[in-house]
Amino acid sequence: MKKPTPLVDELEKGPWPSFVKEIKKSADGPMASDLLSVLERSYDDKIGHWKHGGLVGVKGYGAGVIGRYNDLAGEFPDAAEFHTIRINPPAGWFYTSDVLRQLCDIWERHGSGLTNFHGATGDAVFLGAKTVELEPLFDELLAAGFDLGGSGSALRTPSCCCGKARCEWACFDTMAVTRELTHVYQDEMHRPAFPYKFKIKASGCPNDCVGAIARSDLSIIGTWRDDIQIDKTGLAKYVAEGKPNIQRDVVERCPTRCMRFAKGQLDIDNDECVRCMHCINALPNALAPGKDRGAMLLVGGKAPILGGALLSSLLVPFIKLEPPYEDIKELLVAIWDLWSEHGKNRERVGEFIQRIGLANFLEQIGLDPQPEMVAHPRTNPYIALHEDKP
Amino acid sequence: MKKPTPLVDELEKGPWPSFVKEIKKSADGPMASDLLSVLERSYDDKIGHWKHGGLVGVKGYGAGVIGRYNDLAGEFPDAAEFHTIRINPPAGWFYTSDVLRQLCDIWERHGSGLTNFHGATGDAVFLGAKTVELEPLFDELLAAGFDLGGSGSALRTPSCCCGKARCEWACFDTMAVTRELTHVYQDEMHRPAFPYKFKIKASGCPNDCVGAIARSDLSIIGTWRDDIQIDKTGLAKYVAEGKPNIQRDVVERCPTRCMRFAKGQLDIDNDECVRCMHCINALPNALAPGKDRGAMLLVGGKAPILGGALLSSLLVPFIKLEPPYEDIKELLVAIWDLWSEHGKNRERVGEFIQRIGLANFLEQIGLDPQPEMVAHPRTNPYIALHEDKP
Amino acid sequence: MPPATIKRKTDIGPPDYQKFLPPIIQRNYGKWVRHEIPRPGVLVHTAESGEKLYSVRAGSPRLLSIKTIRLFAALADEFSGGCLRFTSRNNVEFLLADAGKVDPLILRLESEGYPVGGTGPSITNIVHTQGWVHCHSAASDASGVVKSVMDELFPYFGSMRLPAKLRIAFACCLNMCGAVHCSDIAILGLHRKPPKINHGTLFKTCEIPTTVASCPTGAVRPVTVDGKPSLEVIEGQCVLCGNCYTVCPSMPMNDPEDGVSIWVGGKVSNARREPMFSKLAIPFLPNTPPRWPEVTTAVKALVELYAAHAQPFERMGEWIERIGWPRFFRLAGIPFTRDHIDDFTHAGETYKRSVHLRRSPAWNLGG
Amino acid sequence: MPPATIKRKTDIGPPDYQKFLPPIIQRNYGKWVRHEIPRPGVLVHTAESGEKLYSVRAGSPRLLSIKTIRLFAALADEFSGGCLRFTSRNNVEFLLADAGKVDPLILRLESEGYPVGGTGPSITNIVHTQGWVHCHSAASDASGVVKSVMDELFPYFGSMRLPAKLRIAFACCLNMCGAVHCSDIAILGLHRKPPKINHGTLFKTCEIPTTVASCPTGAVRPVTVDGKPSLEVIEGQCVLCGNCYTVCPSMPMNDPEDGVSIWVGGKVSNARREPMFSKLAIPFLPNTPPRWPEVTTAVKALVELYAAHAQPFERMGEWIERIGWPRFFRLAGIPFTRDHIDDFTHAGETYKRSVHLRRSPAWNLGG
Ligand code: SRM
Ligand code: SRM
Ligand code: SRM
Ligand code: SRM
Ligand code: SF4
Ligand code: SF4
Ligand code: SF4
Ligand code: SF4
Ligand code: SF4
Ligand code: SF4
Ligand code: SF4
Ligand code: SF4
Repeated sequence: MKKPTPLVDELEKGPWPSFVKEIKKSADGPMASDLLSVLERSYDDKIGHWKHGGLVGVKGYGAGVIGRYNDLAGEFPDAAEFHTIRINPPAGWFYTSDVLRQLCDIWERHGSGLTNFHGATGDAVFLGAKTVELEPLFDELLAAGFDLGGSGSALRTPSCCCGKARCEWACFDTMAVTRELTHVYQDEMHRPAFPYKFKIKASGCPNDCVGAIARSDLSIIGTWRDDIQIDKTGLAKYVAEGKPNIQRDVVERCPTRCMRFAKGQLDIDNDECVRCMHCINALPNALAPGKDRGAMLLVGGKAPILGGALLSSLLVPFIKLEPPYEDIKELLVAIWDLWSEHGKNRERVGEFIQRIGLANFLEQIGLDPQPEMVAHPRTNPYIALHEDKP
Repeated sequence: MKKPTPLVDELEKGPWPSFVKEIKKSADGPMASDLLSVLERSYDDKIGHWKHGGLVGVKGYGAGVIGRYNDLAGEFPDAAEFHTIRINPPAGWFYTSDVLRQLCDIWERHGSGLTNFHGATGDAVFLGAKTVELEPLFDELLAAGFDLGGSGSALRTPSCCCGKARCEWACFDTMAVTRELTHVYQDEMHRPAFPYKFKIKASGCPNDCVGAIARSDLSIIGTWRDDIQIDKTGLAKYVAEGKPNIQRDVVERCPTRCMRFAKGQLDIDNDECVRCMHCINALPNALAPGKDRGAMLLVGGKAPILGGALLSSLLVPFIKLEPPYEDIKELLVAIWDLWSEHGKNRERVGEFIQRIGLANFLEQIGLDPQPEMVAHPRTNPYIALHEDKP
Repeated sequence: MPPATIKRKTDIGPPDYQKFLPPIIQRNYGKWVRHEIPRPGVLVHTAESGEKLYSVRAGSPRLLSIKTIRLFAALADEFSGGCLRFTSRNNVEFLLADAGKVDPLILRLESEGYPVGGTGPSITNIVHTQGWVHCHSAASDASGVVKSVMDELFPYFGSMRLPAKLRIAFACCLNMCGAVHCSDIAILGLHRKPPKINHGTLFKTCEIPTTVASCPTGAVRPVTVDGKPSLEVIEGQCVLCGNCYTVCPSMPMNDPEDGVSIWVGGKVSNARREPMFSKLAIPFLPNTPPRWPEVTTAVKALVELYAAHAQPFERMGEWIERIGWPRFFRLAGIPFTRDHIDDFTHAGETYKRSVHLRRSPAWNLGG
Repeated sequence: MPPATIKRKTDIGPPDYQKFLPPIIQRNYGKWVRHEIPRPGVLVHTAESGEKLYSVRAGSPRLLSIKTIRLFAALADEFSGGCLRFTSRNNVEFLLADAGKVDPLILRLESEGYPVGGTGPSITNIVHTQGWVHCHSAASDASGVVKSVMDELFPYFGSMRLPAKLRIAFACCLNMCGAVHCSDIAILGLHRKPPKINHGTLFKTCEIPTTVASCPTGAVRPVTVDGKPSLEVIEGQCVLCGNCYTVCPSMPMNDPEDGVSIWVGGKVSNARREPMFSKLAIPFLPNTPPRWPEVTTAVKALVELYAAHAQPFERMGEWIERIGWPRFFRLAGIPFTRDHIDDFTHAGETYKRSVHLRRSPAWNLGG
């Protein structure tokens, strides 16, 4: 290690796993070592020392690499270039030890040895490559069967919950859809041609374990349309145990109060149920989503920049979502075409919809307005004329 | 009657009292008669025949008269000028037969004989005066002890529910406050000097029987801050009658579910109660607002023009509202001063507050921010710097 | 106008209400303890003193001839010691100290054509505006629609069988003088043609900057026509609000194709649910004087639907929120169109931003 | 870069996840019927077939050295047939078919410094971002704050005693890469100085129109400085969002007086209450590396307050909505300031527009 790092060293202490220890583990290489020194400087002067990235990338791609330079290059030359590589992970973030080791070996050869498993979008992130290493690194990744994720004004790496792989509540095959959409739209991911970024996230049920509604432009969230399944044996066990308190914790917390619990029997008025998952969550061994499963599609979720954060809003109240997923692909392409043509620079699709109006958006992508798409109809009387009007 | 009016005559039929009959009652005079003909024309051609008012009024006043001319003046000369006189009514709209007759006699001498009891703002409205009649009419009104209400960019006739005169739930003296504010601010009412209209409405309790929250710039709404009063005898009677169903209709409809009903006893957790009035409404002979009564002040209610309708928003969570009402007067003047100086032309105070921001508004009128003033704190992270900040 | 010669005393303000209160109210002011509604249209308030005040509420068309007012005065003299009042919804209330006079008064009122009712879970008078009777801005007639609707809903005025109060309001243009925006059912006049500009008079009658500023969507732009300043309207941007016309008489909007829209689920009171705005149910119905059958039919159907489905104490909007808007539209048989989707300033706040939905037969892609 | 000579096959996409699934998952894919959480950090999923999958979840700093990843790989070989995954909150999960290996794995993980937990009503890993470790935009460090907070909240990771899940997120600037906007507790880096403009480089490095358009409040205006195009910032209008800096490197914002803010009550899941945004609790706390004591103290206090007051299954935001924001502020002892009142585009929608309020000691005019 080049210099003492007393401030960041403080963060080696304490029970939670330490990122400083992680950096130090890789600090036998010069890049991680310089990174630590840069960080120590930031802890000292309370300021970040990274600069905007320039145009770096791999041949043929406009995305997948985030250029990053340091403003203390003179002092810490091995942190001067510290680019990020976004690697598209297997859907659901499942790995084998072998493939992980393969990735580690590649990264040992070409970079700092530091990673993020995973980035907030869901990529496997290699943190700290020099420009000169990018091409050889990418060649090795391809050879190992990996490709880059998205960055810039492109489709970003779609991600999903573990779904049918590990969860009894998955209402559609999150991993299969995610894989399919990722593969079909490689070009949209690697060669930015959109007005701004576009994210897809898929959660198998309304618990939304990937936060799709809050942070994806297309949010695919599982649901069902028949009755909640009740397993009487499972229920009887809960009743016997007295935990949870079914009346107080389940029935009275149902947002529509559509359940009745009496004499150890649970009656659900499934027509009133808004399929929020609460009762199922609370009584996982007694209740389960219905059997006629599928998903809802919502659009427009995003962080605050520029017009304020948005949750995705409902577009399709139910879709079976079965291979070859033509319906969702058609919809995606219709959205992208419209937004690409009319969206402003750096305007997310959610903001675009708000600007042109949901009704116009629907008309353009060929969906009929449905009352499910709004929390409530308009309250203001400013009803414009339009062509299909008497 | 000059011409047949077959279309409007249809509206003499039917059980609900007929405005056509009313017009005809006064149609022995030429003005009402011509009005009916004009209306028949509108029913025929489905178009109104009134034009904007010009500058008509009484000497020394800029308000109280709405000029109105008809575009069929040639055909119906006695409806050519048909101005409205807005007369400030006694608070709570209480009259004696004598004073009503006095008003009728004056109006018989100077106008069409048609009225609105009352206008939507609350004025007693004389409908249909010629310009030449305005001054003598006004003289007679003054002599009878009546004055004009507001119009234009002025304080409008304040109005209120019958309050303590006839309602056990009145938490402050709506009629006294209304009378006091009306008297003190005669100048603000009669000589428009505001950016736009300003309305005051006072309801004695959260039932808001004058719709203050929806249609006044300053909404005064009664409330209390001790415990809801329970009359055990009254309650026992409801329990005995079994109507209403106390558990279902009262307890389960309480927005905070802060009541428990068991063994004929009703327990209210008054710290959780949001004082919505529902339980009191449902059990009027058993429950009543507490004894420590006062009001909340809210600002900014209005119809849609220009930026969309607004409900008033909370400004003062509790005020005792006792004579001489100096606190509310100081607040009103502070609001008017600020808005008059910085409000745009035709910008209601509710829109003004939204434009400059509630926090700035509070600072300028000298109120501290309180969490009661918002439904929830901000969700967007766009926090500007300002002077009183570290 | 000749200059006034006598200096008159102005700004006297309204007369003191105290002079007009019946003695029983003067004695018991602020001391009422409870009330009952023994029959539709009659309120009995009991004071601490044990005295009882009987209020008899009669429907009024609001547009009153002085002859009718004199009739009310005469009835007041006969039955209520000359004391009466009007309500915030323009009904007339006779204030009686004598229980024995209640029924005779009701008989007289009804025989004169002024029905008694409007209390409790009923439909009371429709708050409304001027319409073709008096306003330049009206896209429909107020009194005519109100009369037609109330004739149709008449049984609900004189009974108390609804789940809760049902408040109807009418406004003849988007200025919403009736403040219809928070009504269980609101009927709102709508212009359906953009303003027609009279370039010949505009420069004399209108302030260009004020008129430009009056447009909520920026559809009004200054132009020069025949060398004179005037305005133009970008029609695709016009939402037909009429505000330019309010400030500029040379931009009239009245048209035989104007009509009305129906809005539902608003409320003002804080009882149970917080106050809420009415929402669009039916975007357009034509003006069909004298009896507007499309409107009366639509309103009646909404009232009946509400009466059939809502639970006790549930206002229209509370009921709809409970069952959800999709089901409301299906039950009401009202097609959901692009007009129902808000597209004004805060439109995005009205989009459905969760998956909390009741299941529906209508669910499939594009369906 | 030398021209690539061999034509490589690109756009191959990610590897097929199926190759990496443990055999027990391959056999039971889509056929799980229930799960249990026998102890913190362990999930047991049972399939229709009766087979049981044991998932052991260990906390991860997310920023991992390849040495640690190799360690995980080795542990996976030893305990879970080489199979593991990462969660949506960056924990690592070992997927075991053999119940007997669960406890030994936990022992090993914890002895290596990777604690097991984060399931059920607990505090799991803090979703976070790059901070001073890697991003030019950071107003605070991500990893340092997260490590300090998790050290403080450590007992909540390994236990399941909270009323419900409590999700914490950190983002180092308003871009909110951590998507903190829907978290029970969100920690958000804030710049506190308007951008400093480098007129010498701006004309070379930035597109003027793009930068002007990037400002949500229109505070960025074109100017000419020394004959060269540049920009100025109207400081009174700047809300310090950093968006101009994102598109224009010549407008840096990093400053030693930057700090963090704390937000509460957001959620993503649709369980019970619809998803909701986090709301501002504490507008500003200073950057105090290496351990940010003000932040850890504030977050811990919020967690404890929630733990003490919320009912079972109630998320932070559901609890606050139940008791009302005024009481939350009083209980938390956080002063309510002008910063808490929204002043952005839809600010008016956040004002209190009803009289539904719980009583409070703080009620009087101006009080
Ligand atoms: C690496 C990552 C954070 C992390 O530590 O995990 C990241 C890092 C950056 N994000 Fe992000 N974002 C990352 C996930 C997100 C997310 C979360 C998500 O995708 O679920 C969001 C919020 C969701 C959303 O997209 O709305 C997010 C919202 C932003 C924004 C604001 C976008 C908006 O519309 O509000 C920006 C600003 C921009 O695009 O100019 C941004 C910009 C950036 C940039 C490129 C900074 C910039 O302006 O150039 C950051 C590069 C940092 C660096 O040096 O490494 N990043 N960014 C995440 C991507 C890793 C991955 O690929 O897996
Ligand atoms: C007479 C009355 C309707 C009625 O039939 O009762 C009325 C009639 C007019 N109103 Fe009104 N308003 C009347 C109560 C209201 C109310 C209700 C209230 O005050 O509680 C409102 C909604 C509440 C509010 O103020 O927001 C109301 C909101 C408007 C507006 C829209 C204001 C806004 O900010 O959205 C306008 C347009 C304007 O001011 O330019 C307007 C304008 C008008 C004008 C002056 C038309 C104009 O643009 O020149 C109308 C004159 C009609 C006529 O020829 O007689 N009137 N107006 C009401 C006054 C009688 C009275 O003094 O008692
Ligand atoms: C006379 C009047 C006040 C006045 O000074 O003129 C009045 C008088 C009473 N109101 Fe009211 N309200 C009057 C207009 C209103 C309005 C305003 C409006 O409709 O424009 C409202 C708000 C309506 C809304 O929310 O949209 C109103 C909402 C209430 C409520 C709350 C109802 C609810 O459940 O939402 C109650 C409580 C109740 O009835 O249970 C109430 C209760 C009462 C009581 C019982 C109060 C009392 O103890 O005296 C009075 C008799 C009610 C009845 O008729 O059933 N009053 N009341 C108004 C009569 C209007 C009419 O002629 O029909
Ligand atoms: C593994 C993971 C999905 C993945 O593919 O990676 C996952 C897995 C499970 N989630 Fe989740 N959730 C996971 C992230 C999330 C997220 C996303 C997030 O936090 O960023 C959410 C939304 C949180 C929010 O609302 O802000 C989430 C909201 C839920 C809920 C709803 C909780 C609620 O009451 O609001 C449940 C139901 C429950 O736990 O009762 C749930 C339930 C579950 C179950 C029980 C589902 C099952 O039957 O397997 C799994 C174990 C839960 C546990 O740990 O207690 N999962 N879960 C994620 C683990 C993250 C971690 O490492 O801690
Ligand atoms: S989102 Fe639903 S299906 Fe997916 S892991 Fe979470 S609980 Fe299971
Ligand atoms: S899923 Fe939600 S809405 Fe449906 S019954 Fe269960 S708790 Fe109620
Ligand atoms: S607002 Fe309250 S006090 Fe006034 S009349 Fe209505 S119920 Fe009575
Ligand atoms: S006034 Fe409303 S909130 Fe208070 S106890 Fe009664 S019903 Fe509940
Ligand atoms: S609503 Fe419009 S048309 Fe009707 S009276 Fe008011 S301003 Fe005139
Ligand atoms: S009617 Fe309204 S929207 Fe249309 S031009 Fe006039 S002001 Fe603008
Ligand atoms: S939140 Fe801001 S500072 Fe942090 S990684 Fe994202 S863009 Fe960079
Ligand atoms: S920091 Fe944000 S608000 Fe300030 S000038 Fe830059 S873009 Fe505008």
